[in-house]
Amino acid sequence: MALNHVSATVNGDRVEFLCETGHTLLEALRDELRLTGTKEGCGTGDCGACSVIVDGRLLCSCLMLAVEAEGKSIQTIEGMATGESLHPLQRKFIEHAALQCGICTPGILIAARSLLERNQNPTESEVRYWLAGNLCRCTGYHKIVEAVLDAAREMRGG
Amino acid sequence: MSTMLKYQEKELKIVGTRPLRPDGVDKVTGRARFGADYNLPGQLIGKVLRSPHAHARIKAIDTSAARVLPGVKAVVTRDDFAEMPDEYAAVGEMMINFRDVTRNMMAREKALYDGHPVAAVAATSESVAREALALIKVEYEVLPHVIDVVEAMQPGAPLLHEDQYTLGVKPKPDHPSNVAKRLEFGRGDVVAGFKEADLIVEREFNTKPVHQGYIEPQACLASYSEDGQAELWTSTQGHFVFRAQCAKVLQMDVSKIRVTPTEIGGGFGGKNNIYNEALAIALSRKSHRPVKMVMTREEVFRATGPTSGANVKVRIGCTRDGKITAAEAELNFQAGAFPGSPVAQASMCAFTRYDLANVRVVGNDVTVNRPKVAAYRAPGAPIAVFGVESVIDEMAKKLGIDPIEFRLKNAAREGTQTYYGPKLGPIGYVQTLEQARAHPHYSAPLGPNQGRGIATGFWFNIGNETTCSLNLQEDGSLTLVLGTVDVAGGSRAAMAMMVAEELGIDYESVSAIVGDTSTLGFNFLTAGSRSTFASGMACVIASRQVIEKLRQRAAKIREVPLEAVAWKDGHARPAGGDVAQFAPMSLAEIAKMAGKTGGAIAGHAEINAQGAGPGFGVHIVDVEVDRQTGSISILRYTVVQDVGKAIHPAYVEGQLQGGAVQGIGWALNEEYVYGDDGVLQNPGFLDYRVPVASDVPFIDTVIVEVPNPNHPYGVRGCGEVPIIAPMAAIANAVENAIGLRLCEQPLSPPRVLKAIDDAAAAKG
Amino acid sequence: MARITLSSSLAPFTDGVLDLELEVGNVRQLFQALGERYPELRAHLEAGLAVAIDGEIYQDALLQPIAHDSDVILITKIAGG
Amino acid sequence: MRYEAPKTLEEAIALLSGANGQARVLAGGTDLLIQMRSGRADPGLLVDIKAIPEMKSIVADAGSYRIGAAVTCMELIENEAFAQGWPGIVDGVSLIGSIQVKGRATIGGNLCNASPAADSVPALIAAGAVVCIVGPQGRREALVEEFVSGPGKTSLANGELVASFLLPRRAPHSGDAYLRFTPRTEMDIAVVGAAVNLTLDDKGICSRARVSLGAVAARALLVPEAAAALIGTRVDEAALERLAAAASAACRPIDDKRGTKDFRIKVAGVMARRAAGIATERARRRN
Repeated sequence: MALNHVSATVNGDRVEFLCETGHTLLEALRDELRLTGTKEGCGTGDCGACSVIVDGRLLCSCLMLAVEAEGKSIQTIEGMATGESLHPLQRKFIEHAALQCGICTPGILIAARSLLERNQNPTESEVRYWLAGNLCRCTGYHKIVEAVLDAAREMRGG
Repeated sequence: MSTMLKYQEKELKIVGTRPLRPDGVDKVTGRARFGADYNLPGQLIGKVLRSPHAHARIKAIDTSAARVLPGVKAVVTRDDFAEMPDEYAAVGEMMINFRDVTRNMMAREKALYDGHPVAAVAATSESVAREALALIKVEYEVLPHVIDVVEAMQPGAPLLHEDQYTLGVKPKPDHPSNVAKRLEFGRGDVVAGFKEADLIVEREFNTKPVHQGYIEPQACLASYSEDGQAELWTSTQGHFVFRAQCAKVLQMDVSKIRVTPTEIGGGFGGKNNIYNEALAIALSRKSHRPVKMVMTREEVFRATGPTSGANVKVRIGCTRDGKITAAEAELNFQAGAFPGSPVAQASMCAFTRYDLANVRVVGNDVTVNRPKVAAYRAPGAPIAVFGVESVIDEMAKKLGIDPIEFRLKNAAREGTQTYYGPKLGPIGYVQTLEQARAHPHYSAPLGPNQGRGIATGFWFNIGNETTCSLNLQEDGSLTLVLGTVDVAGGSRAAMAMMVAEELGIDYESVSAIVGDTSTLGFNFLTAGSRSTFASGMACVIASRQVIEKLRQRAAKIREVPLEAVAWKDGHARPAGGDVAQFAPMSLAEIAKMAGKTGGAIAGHAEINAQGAGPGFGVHIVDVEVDRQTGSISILRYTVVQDVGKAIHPAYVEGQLQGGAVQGIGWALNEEYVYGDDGVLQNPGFLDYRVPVASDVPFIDTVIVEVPNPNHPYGVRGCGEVPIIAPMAAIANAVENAIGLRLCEQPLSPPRVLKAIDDAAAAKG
Repeated sequence: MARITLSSSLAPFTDGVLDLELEVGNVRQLFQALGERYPELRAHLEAGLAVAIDGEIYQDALLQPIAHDSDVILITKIAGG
Repeated sequence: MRYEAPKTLEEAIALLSGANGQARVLAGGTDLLIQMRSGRADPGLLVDIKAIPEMKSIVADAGSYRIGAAVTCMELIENEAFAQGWPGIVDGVSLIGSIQVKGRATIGGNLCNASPAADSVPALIAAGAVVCIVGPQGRREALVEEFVSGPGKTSLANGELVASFLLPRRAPHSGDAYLRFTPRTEMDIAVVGAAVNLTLDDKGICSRARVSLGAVAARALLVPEAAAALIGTRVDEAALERLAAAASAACRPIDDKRGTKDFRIKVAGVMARRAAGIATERARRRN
């Protein structure tokens, strides 16, 4: 089986990899690029653990083929912090105890970041509906929602 | 011998504060490594072939075509594993029937559920492994199956195990049965008790199996080397228990297997037992290559443990003024394909919130053609309590007594004799009820079609085998090596806090990690809400050993008698009084000199912790019912729970909130749906509906702290209790909203709407 | 002699006897004595019983002392999620 | 399996027709990838249509719209002018999975997957949308309600694909709405869906209406009897009552893991009635 050659940008870095046609972007990130921060919880787009941002669009990397990434710009959890400093969402998640086991955390952070890029001042309800595609089984969502609202507050400068 | 450390009230500097967890940064940056994140050079991918039938005799398995497929390096079936006798064998101190363990991991005579493993392959890629599975020919003789617990108990039901005779029935039955075991608990005379009753309420309840729903599927990586040693990385709640199970089924020495627990992406009881781990080691042994096995979500639902679905009958009698005179329950629990439902725990939890003179609980453990159940947060208790707290609520209403008042009239207190054994020690049940009653939520106004419900829960909490070591490093920082897996709750932080509190140093000076099986002696699972209690006790013991050594070292260095040295605020200081004065020494100063004054300083503990303190909780919930669709919305939710002592209050709140939302899912929408063919129809998160963020409100928490006298900081444990009350609390709230007592869960919209319509039709 | 109470779920294995008195020094001796007296009980003792000695529950604690005037209750072992 | 991403419709059709039925169109992939993963689909060729400009564009022309079939749900939701014109269609696409799924899932894919429960389809049917099909024989048009023939089945011939949807210009005082019932607030497949599109005259009397139901039969239904209950009325209680009865009567549902027949029949009426209420409100607010 001939493999496909793909060039893309991941977290600002140019990358190249080979993939089978049927391989998902998630498999390419985890198995080819060894970016294992993006998680697989279901493989069917129902849990959001594999959330990434592709050309500005939040999506499940398990529902996109790796070959489709050609020429695209991809952001994963590994690119969220800038050098020493965590993204405000990352910091607030730790401070608010918004993570327990942590398996859903990368996907939720990516999704929350995508929300705050569109809506700097979301309501509790907007946060809950935006994050409805990200399952968390540990926290009951309480502290996650608090952390997102608090991060938004800080990022607005309030 | 067992270990208990008594509670000492003292001024606290660190315990009770909210420092940041040591795994936090790794978890928000994607650096934390979970089961599927481990890889080894040359690794193969292992995959499992599963039975498509609910019940079938396996007449033959032909793997020849798969074996010769290029890229396939090993295939294993039942023939690769030794037969295990039908007897209980030790796993550490746990007793397990390995006849069942080995059969659940790989079917032998029969496939007993849709998804039961029948073969496994290791190949150079996942696609080759999948191709190989398709080439394995299994000859099945399909047998009649039974899914429902009540049907499975009937004479003439299809039998899963032809040699299974009900235990606990005398004389031994003539015929085999799906009822593996019958249990009975009780005290007093229920017949006489019911005669004294002015009001008797009797109801029958049914619940569906629900899955723990951890977001990380089971994942492991095994490497077997030619000298007979194996390494295993796996997502587990107990690496020592996994090691023991693998050693037994693979007939290896325990010491030859080294298990490293990865970060675990949720467990809730579902990662207490092996599934793929022994298969991965066996495949590695055969292929001479490391083998990685990661379950798909579908495999998780089809083949790993949900908890039991059940049929529950409850009958309670009380006097006109609300004093319970007798209580009775029958609990029929699905065990899945092998015996071992949590019916015993459910039986003991059913009524243990009340001070009852006359109680009788009968429990049946019933095998059915479903995956073998696994523990799920307070195993069994929510199911029994759904029935009991529903009936209690109905009685209070019939008598016109406030539901909290009714519970207070009958509440268990210190000294209450339980019907399963001990008298209760100091407990906080009454305090939680009183705080719930005083909470503004309890008296807030409600709108139309809205209702408020309450319910209460009890869990024993446990201790058991626990080890740890605490190493003072040469710069005065400390490494705490724990043997209990931090399953998510933040126990690494809690343990480090207790160590820092004991030593009088900063939290940041203590680095807590979980050691692999080669670094420490045996630890029981992180389960039963035991980790902060038992591991905390071990940490305190290790800390006090370190303090003792620090005092000794300081005494020698300062050339003063040992009794002249006290340990205070992280320093060896003069004990005061007439004994010798000397310049205090900090922990770091002693640590720096340790090498040249006798060697490194460390403490360790190997204990069997006892004295766990029972936990009690009260939940208040407001719901709104859409009468036209049967849809239930959760409007407001409050959890009040006695945790003994919250070492890290934010992480305790997280347990209370997470447990409550799992309970909400159980009550409203989660269920296993099987077709007539015995095949699971909803093995995915689309149709197995765990709550999403928009389904729930904020979960308010009230932490009550009635110290456990048998823990140095008063810890009881807190993880299990919060899942117990939601099912009943929500059912009670729905009753108050629409006047209908619903006894079947989940309270899914079709079921609720049918009840509303049936009631309307009955009224005419 | 210590007063021993068995959980009612064990009645089928002890010909209905649920209360007895035994002179035993610790949990292991208790299990041995019970196993000798009621052979059918042996499997259950091993498979998972805990004891409450004077109100305190002990699991997997074979060497836990039992005083001559102790109240001992045999109960089902508890695990959890 | 081969992957191609043609830049023109002609190339795409050539690839599809040359593949002897072994090809699948890849748009958002949110259904196809799941089918491939489970083994239900095993195509020899994937034709990714997202590089074809016509498939990705939203073109407004004097009040009418042409929507490319590979336009994603999020693109449609974020197009404010469209959302104002056809809020009911946006109701539908807003309910297709999570934000993540909506970022990929396309309006054409939602139709071509031919699920009876597809959330955008009842709203498109109620809107009177026309589907533009391109194939080796050229272009043809079909009404959305005629396009799906049964679960997983469409009227596409070999080599054909859905290129775009046409939405007519709206009359004044028109409004549409789509509501569905799911057990959870999000992330579910519709147990019942109902779309209502109506126009009021100057006096507030309903002059035109189309009602469509999803997940209550083998494919989404257009229910003229339900529409008839509204036409000529002020969409008052009595009319809504008749609408609900007609909607329930039109259902031909099955019992499955997501709901019972009885539940679907009853709730179809409830959803239709509530959707009609919203559509009427929207119509009243619009000039």
